[in-house]
Amino acid sequence: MKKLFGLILFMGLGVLIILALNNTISFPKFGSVDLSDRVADAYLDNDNVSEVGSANIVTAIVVGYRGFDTLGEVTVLFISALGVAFLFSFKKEKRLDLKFKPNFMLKHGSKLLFGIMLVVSLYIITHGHLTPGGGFPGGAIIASGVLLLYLADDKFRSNIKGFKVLEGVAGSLFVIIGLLGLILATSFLENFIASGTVGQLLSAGIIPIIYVLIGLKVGSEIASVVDNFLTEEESA
Amino acid sequence: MIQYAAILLFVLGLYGIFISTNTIKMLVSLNILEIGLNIFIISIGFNYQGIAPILSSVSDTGLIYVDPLPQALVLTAIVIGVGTTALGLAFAKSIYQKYQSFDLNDMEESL
Amino acid sequence: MTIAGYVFMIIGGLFFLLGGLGVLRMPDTFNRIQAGTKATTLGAFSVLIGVGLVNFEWSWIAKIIIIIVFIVISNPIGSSTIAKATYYSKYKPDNLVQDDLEKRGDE
Amino acid sequence: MLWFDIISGIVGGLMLILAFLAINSKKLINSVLLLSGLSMLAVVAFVMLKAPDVAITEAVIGSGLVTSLFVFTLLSTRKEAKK
Repeated sequence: MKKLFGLILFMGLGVLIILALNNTISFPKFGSVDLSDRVADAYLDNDNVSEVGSANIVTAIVVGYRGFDTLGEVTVLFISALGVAFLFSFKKEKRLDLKFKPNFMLKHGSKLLFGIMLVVSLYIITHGHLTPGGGFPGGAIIASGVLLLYLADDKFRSNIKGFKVLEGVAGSLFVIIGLLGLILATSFLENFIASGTVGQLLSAGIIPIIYVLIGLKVGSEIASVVDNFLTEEESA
Repeated sequence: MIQYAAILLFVLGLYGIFISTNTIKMLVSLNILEIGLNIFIISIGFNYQGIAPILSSVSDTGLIYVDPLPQALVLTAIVIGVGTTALGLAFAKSIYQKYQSFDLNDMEESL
Repeated sequence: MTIAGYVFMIIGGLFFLLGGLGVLRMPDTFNRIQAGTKATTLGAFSVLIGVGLVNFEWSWIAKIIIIIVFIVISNPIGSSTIAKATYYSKYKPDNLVQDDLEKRGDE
Repeated sequence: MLWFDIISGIVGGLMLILAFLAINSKKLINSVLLLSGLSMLAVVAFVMLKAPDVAITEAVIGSGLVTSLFVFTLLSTRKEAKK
């Protein structure tokens, strides 16, 4: 009874939100957005695109125009991974026993699959400025490959210290490239390499370099979170 | 149509957070809320005639694109969502190790 | 070339439909795995070959070959793992005639 | 335009049904798996709204990583209850 009353109350709230959003001037009707009075019009301008050099406008915004935001976002992810590692730190730890004996086919087929996933993720990361994708999904695919290895082998432990080092190196290189922009050009994270023609692999200045670093950082962070979730305290 | 569904999904997630006493259920509801919010933010920049904001070799001036700015914001928001969910699950697990239950009512009794 | 590609896509869609019907109609887990994996393999291959015929370029064909190799490796591994997990969770269908794995032991 | 509205209505309705079931299901593992299905439908919605970048990210993270984290938590606590 209480649940039904709550459901009706919250549905009423949703209807009120819909009614409030429907009749305002500042909120456009769904499906008929005019970009000419928005800030995205400047991003889609032809001169700006040839200046930035990235064919994927979303990548241009994430890394190029709002690179400082992305630095903060990666820091948030780093802090949450740190919190997870803090909560799961035991004196003596061991791998979580899944009570599953992998057979020959699973053990060796999953290694083959891991290779293919690594190649696909590298493709997605390095083509982030040309096709959909980029550092965030590519790093997540690397982490799912590591997760596959964990699930396929009940004794597998990845080199967690190596992940920590990789994450730190990628994060510091991100900041160092930003500082180079401050020295060689005028402001933090500014593009100081000449952006070639739009649509080629070696174009868009520092955008591919930063996206590769973001991919490595996100992948190693999520992989270390997965490793933390698969450890438990040794009860012996 | 999908905009209304996104708003209702958001409200349903809020309802789940308020009504459930289980920590895992609350995290599931938080994820539902997040999905609804992401779809709503993306639907702000949608245009029926628009195409995805990626320049291809054939495309030239005169094409209408959808707004790329909400997509860039949501792209980072999804990755942050993994971090918050992982942190919440870690808290839930440590709560379980203390009280042997995910339910909030059981914790009250043992206090 | 384009018409052949669309024919392949329609065949793939039919395979997916039959696979869904098989998952709905089959009586127990093992039969359902069998119906689902066959339909996924053939349907996905047909759709991918259709896409490759419609866009006949080398960059597309290379990606399609990588996807096909991925499906060839991942589908048997996944289905065999699901079957084995179902077996170890002490689930046995009613009309099972012979249980070979029980005699052979854990492998 | 009409077809877009019809298909998006179907996807949105299915998402609402799945969300309601996920909140109200009795077993926790069912709730987690329904959340995984919900995020697969969200991928369809993102593709329909012309956001391929977001769709790829949601497909990898929402249906793979988050679900596995939930399942690992449930697995590790289930065994402690058995002891």
